[in-house]
Amino acid sequence: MIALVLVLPVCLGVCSLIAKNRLVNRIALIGTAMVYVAVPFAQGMNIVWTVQPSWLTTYFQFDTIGLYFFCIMTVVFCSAAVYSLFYFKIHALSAKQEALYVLEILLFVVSMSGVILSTHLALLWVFVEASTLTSAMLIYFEKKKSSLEAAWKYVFICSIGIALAFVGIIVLSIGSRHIDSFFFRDLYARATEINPFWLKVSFAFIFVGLGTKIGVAPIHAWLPDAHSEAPSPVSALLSGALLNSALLGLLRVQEIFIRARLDSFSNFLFLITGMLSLMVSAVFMLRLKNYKRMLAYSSIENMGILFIGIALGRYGLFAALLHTLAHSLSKASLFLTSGNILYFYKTKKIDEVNGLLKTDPRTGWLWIVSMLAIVGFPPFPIFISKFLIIKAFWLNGMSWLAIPFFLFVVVVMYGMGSTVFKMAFGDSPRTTAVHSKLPASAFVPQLVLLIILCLIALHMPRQVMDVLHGATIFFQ
Amino acid sequence: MTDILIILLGTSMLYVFAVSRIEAYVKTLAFQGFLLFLLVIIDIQEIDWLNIAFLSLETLVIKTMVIPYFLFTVIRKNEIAREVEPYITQFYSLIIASAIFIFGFVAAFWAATTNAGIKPLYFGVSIMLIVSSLFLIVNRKTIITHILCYMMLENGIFLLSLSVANELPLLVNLGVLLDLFVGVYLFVIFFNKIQEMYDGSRIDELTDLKDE
Amino acid sequence: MILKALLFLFAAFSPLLFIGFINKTKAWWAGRKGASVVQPYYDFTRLLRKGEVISKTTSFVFRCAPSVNIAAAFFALLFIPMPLIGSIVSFPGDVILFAYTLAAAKFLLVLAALDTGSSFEGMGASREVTFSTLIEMAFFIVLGTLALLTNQISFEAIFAMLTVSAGYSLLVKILLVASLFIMLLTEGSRVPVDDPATHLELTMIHEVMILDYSGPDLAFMVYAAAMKMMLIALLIANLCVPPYVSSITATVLFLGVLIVLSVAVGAVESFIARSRMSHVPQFIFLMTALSLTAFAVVAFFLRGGLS
Amino acid sequence: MRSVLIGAALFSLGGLSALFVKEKFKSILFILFAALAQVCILPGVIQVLLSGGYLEMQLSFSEPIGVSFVRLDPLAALFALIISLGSFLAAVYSHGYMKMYSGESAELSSYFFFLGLMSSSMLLVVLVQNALLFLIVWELMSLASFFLVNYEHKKEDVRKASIYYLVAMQIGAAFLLAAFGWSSALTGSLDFNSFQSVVSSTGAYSVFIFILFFLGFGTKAGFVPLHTWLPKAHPAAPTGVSALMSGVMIKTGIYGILRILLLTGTPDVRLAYGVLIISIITGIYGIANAIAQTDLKKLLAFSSIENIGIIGMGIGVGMLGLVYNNPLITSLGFLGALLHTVNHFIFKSVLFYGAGIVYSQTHTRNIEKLGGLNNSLPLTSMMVLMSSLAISGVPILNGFVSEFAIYIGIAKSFSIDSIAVNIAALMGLSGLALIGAMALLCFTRLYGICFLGTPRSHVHSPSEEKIYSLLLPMAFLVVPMILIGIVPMLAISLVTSTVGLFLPGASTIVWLEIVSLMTTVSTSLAVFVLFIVFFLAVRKFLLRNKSVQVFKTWDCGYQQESSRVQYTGSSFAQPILQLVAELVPQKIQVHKDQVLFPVHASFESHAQDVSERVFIQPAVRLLNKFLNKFSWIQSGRMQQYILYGLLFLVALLLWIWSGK
Repeated sequence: MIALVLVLPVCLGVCSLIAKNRLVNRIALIGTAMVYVAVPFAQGMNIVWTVQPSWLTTYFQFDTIGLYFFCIMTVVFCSAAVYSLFYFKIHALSAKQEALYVLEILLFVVSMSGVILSTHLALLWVFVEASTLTSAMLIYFEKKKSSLEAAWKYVFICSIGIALAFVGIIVLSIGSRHIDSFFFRDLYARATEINPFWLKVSFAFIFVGLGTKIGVAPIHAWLPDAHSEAPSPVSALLSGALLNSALLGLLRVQEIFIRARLDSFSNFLFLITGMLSLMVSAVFMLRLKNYKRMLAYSSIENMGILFIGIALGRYGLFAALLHTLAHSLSKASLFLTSGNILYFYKTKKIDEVNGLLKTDPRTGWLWIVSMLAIVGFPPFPIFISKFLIIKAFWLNGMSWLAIPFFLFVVVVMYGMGSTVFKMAFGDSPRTTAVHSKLPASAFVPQLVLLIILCLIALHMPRQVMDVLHGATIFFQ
Repeated sequence: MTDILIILLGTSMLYVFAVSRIEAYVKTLAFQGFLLFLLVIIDIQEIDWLNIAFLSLETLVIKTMVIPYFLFTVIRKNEIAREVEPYITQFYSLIIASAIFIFGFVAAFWAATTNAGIKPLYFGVSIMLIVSSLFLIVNRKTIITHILCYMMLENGIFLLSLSVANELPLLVNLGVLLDLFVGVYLFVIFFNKIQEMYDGSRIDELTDLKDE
Repeated sequence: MILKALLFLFAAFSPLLFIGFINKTKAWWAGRKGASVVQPYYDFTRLLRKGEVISKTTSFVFRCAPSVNIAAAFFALLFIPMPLIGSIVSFPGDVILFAYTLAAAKFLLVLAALDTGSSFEGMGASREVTFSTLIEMAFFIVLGTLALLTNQISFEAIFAMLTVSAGYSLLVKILLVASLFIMLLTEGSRVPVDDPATHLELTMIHEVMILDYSGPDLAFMVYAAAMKMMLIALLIANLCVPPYVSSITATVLFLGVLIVLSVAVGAVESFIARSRMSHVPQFIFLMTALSLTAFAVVAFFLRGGLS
Repeated sequence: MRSVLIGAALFSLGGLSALFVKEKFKSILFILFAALAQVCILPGVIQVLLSGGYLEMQLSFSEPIGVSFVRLDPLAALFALIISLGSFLAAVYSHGYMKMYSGESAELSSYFFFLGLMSSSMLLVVLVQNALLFLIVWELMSLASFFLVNYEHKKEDVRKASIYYLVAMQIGAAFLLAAFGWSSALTGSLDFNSFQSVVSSTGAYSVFIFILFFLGFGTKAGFVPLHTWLPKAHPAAPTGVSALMSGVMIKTGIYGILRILLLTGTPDVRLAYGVLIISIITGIYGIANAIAQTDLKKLLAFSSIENIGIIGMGIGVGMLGLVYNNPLITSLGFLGALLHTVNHFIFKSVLFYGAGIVYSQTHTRNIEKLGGLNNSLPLTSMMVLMSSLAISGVPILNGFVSEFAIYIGIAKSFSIDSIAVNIAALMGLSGLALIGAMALLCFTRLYGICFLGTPRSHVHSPSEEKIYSLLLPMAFLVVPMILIGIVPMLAISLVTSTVGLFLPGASTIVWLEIVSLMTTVSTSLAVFVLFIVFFLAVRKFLLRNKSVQVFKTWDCGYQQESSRVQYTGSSFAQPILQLVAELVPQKIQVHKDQVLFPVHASFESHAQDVSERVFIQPAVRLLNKFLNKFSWIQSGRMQQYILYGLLFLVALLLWIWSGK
């Protein structure tokens, strides 16, 4: 099963690179998407893939929270894959460029699933670093000056961060000399024996390292550049899946802390960074000129909300996991729709885009509805997770924190709302917008994502609920 | 014997602070790789010869020969000679470097007192290497210097892992080396692209993506 | 029952007599003989017999406003207690119905003024409405004071409870009489607020609103204005006349108070010059101040109240 | 209960089906669905209102919401009545009114879709008993009404107003989210009844939680400090929607406050005074600003704030009654509040529909340009006259009945012998009187300037007889206006069971007293009508053979005929505005070119919303200043970004080191 997930995409990517013809590229891309969709179902019916090298299962395993994050990544990857077909068409890429794009995306997805599956802390570090490297070329795919600068900053800052995380891992090994293994199950079992001082120092390093990858407040500066310069499907994957996989890494490390009953230290850390990210996103949401940067800042804000959720104990963790799912899907649909807008208006400037509903009603309404989803209006799950986090505030007795939380969330809502409505409404699209009809692949992925979101909000299917509860109880 | 090698490593870092020609940086990088190779060979504890062989291969071949040669060719192709004047002037950054060096020794003594079972001098010098390479990244302006300092950071981390001396499984070591190599390869690709687009490898021109 | 009807009719026809007395006192003070006291009745009947001239810009509002005004005046009269018979209709809350009926009349009066589309009528209407806003608030404070004093909210019950006694309740009565007297001057548009005998349209308030009326409509309007003044005079009279005094002397006293009031109004008109338009709100605030002090006296000193 | 839910669903179904139909049939289809919804909803509602019982149903949702009860008790039934009637009339009115926007079929379909969504979500708001589901439906209502307010998004100020509205609703929802979160955290369950223990006076934080609820629902209702969105949102919306918002949607805020009051039993005495004082301020502030407006719909929006103040006063008096457990005052207070909710729905909708007709005929809302519409729009002007009389509380019409109940409630509270209550009662009495008198001024100005006199500007107004779909809803509402005015018992019988909820033990003797009071009032009103008819007959008799000439108005012999001679709206309001200058500041812009003999000069005066200037703008300026201080974070220099991470790491290590 795991071999299927890790090895197959690499082979498909390589052979599409060799073949260099459009059909092979598409088969590789859609084929991997199909396989990734099949895996959770197979895992659900626990069909075990018989022939599998033993060391593979020791290092990679599906546990409940891993399955949850894997499903989110799969959904985002499928929508990005379908959208990429539209992306190939409008950018009229040559077969070679297409092949390169497919290879990089598949490697990127493999490295992310590696992070999700790995049960060894250092191996997890390796895959996080791999995901940075594979996504760097993707950001630079459009060969523009600004995307070069964004890619360079992304790669360098994240590599520095990840190096610091490796320092943290080594320091952790200092603290846990007698355990002498980095498998999570060993670390969890004997968490209390680890020397608390070295554990805290290692957590500080790992938190800063993985925090850089998640893009939380003091270490977020690369995120707006990287996510706004990447091609739309790639930035959807970046926001929807990459941030989550790094978050899963941090959650697994934080679990050691909970088992060692030191979680008051880590919760305080999560709380500060969460509030800082909210503040930063509120600061810049009001002064933005570029709508893709707006989406990036909204990712920072939602990661902030996630961190606050994690800091609020078991109830908050449930809200945070629900929020992860909601944020990934709505952010992916937002980035894909921004791709459409880019196709119509050829500009990322907010002032030069208006009357979107006139240009193409479908894109206009998708743009508005997915903004409503990300900001947290009712039919969408972020509203529910926000309510649960507020409730968690009171359960943990930190009610005074609700005031800044609400203040920043409303400021961000105002920033995004006024931008999106300024773009969507208004009468004359001044730019010579291209009036050709959009192919199905340009708006079907977003539609599917939004439908899944509504379904989750109003009537959560039982299986997803069990996975969610399993994920929180996993940490029990 | 190992202490001398480690002190040499520390002084090589000081040398990087002093000098401002880029070839000198690459030479020190190769020298550090070689020193690390010697340390690995001398400081054998475990029997697992496969791991040791891999580590020595890694330090000797990759860090001493392949990457420095690779960087040499790139520097020659783009005719970069000198480092640009950094934010904090050469003189003061040297003082800071020495302060970090002393801090490294203080950390070493402190590590000796705690019974965490780590080799004190290794620990002290590796901290010195990490902190000073981070300071260099923040302080210097050309991109190639950044790549080189990143490599020195990796050497520092390698030294820290040696100080703990509990062996990571082979698969993980392979992964770490692979990441390092691909990372440097990517940095150099980006470096060449920036050279073409920005005709001059000053890092502080790369500031048009901002929300001032 | 017939006595009630008889007395109601007498009260219904007395306002013009009230106006007559006022004009007589004004003339007497000015050293003129003045028209006879019954002169307003002659004018009223003369107007009833005349035809009408109606402006072409007006609508049905202009035509039905006078009838509603006079109807409201008569309807309001039902609630005021008379010496022998008490009030024709009384139920808890008739105080509010009394005030709001007069407000309804004023509503249509103002609309009729605006209907003619002339600047004088608009000016008069806006001034009338502004001053009535202030009067309304002060009048309700007076009613509040009475309600607090007697725990009753119908005129007949209130005045039945108001026994004469020295000390604070006398002070309260004096304050209430004074504030109602100011209300009398404002509602009846007498001198300090508005001069009924002026000829310059720009300075009128009440007279200018009925400028365009003629014939029976004008008669109704004049009669309604006089009746409104009479209503407030009756309230003051009720306040002054102690209810327990035997009925014959009560009626004589009652009429005496009414006559004294008309003489007072005439005197005020002869001695005091008309105040500037911007000073009129201060004059009306005087009423609010008086009624507030009355309320304070009752609330703090007469907490036991007379009830 | 099931039929009421189906009715609610029918509204949004109608909206949805309107998407797929040709433009001409969209409104007809929607009216059909709305009518069908009425058939489902009204019987159930009327039955609950008259019988006093309640219908209940259980809906089960996925985990976070859990099991939610949907209950139609008398309180919910009264508001459901207003909501369904209001939505149906809005549908009928939109059929005629939207002809103005014919042509953009996409816009129309989104209009009817969101109108259906808004109506059904409003209905669900009053039915749902689960906190999270309530919040979801509450936000859906704000969202749908946002898109309706944003309908004419071509205009810049409409877009700005709708964004302002959305943010205001979000702030209100934030308060509600906090309140519901807090109480469900304390009680552990999401059901309203479980909040009883938290919100009633025994609860530890009952006062704070009530204040949070009041702020949340007050934003939607429009109490003073939180009302600034109302005069911006209502004029921007198409008239059908602004009538629905003003008549019905702000009442959901009142519903929320009453629902929480129902749970609290006897509220804290300070809360009672607080609600009363805030309502008085709201009333006076609303009507003072209404007088200063020159835009027709802005004026009506401010008058909605004034009426919310009056409803709040009723609630305040009711709460005082509960505190001093005097059942008569309680029942009079809540009777007045609920009756005024119904009455306000009736006459405010008629006023907005009238304003819509005026706008559709003259395409301007500025009353300085209107005038003399009486002869071109006779039917509309008659109905607007009736509703202006009603809104200023003239006895024969329905406005008087609810204000009368509140007056009696206040007067009865004089019998409670505590100084504080007496002073509060006096403030209530004089406040209500002042509001009534200023309402008189405001609506004489509205009707006098717009409909009477001569037209002030060349305004083409073809005869309005043919727009029946606009006149029908107005006529439909004028009938109950007169009926409730003359025979108050009609409306009171509807409201008795709802008021009964608030009385601790439903004491019938109190009810008999109110019924007898109301019957005497109706008989005396009949006498008043008799008097009017008598004197009209006398007038006709006197003039039967006299000559009635028609000539021009008396103008001191000035021959030139001109409509500019007339008094304008702002000059009519100028004396009163001088008195309340601080409450309603006027921004005067005089433009005169600095030449010895200026040829062109212009004078412009706008009424400013003082609470916007005192509360909202400084807060926004402060927030912006604070946020802009941090803009250096994203400076573009990579070293700076890495430095952030390193400093953060060093700070963490130092903290751990000190913590060791």
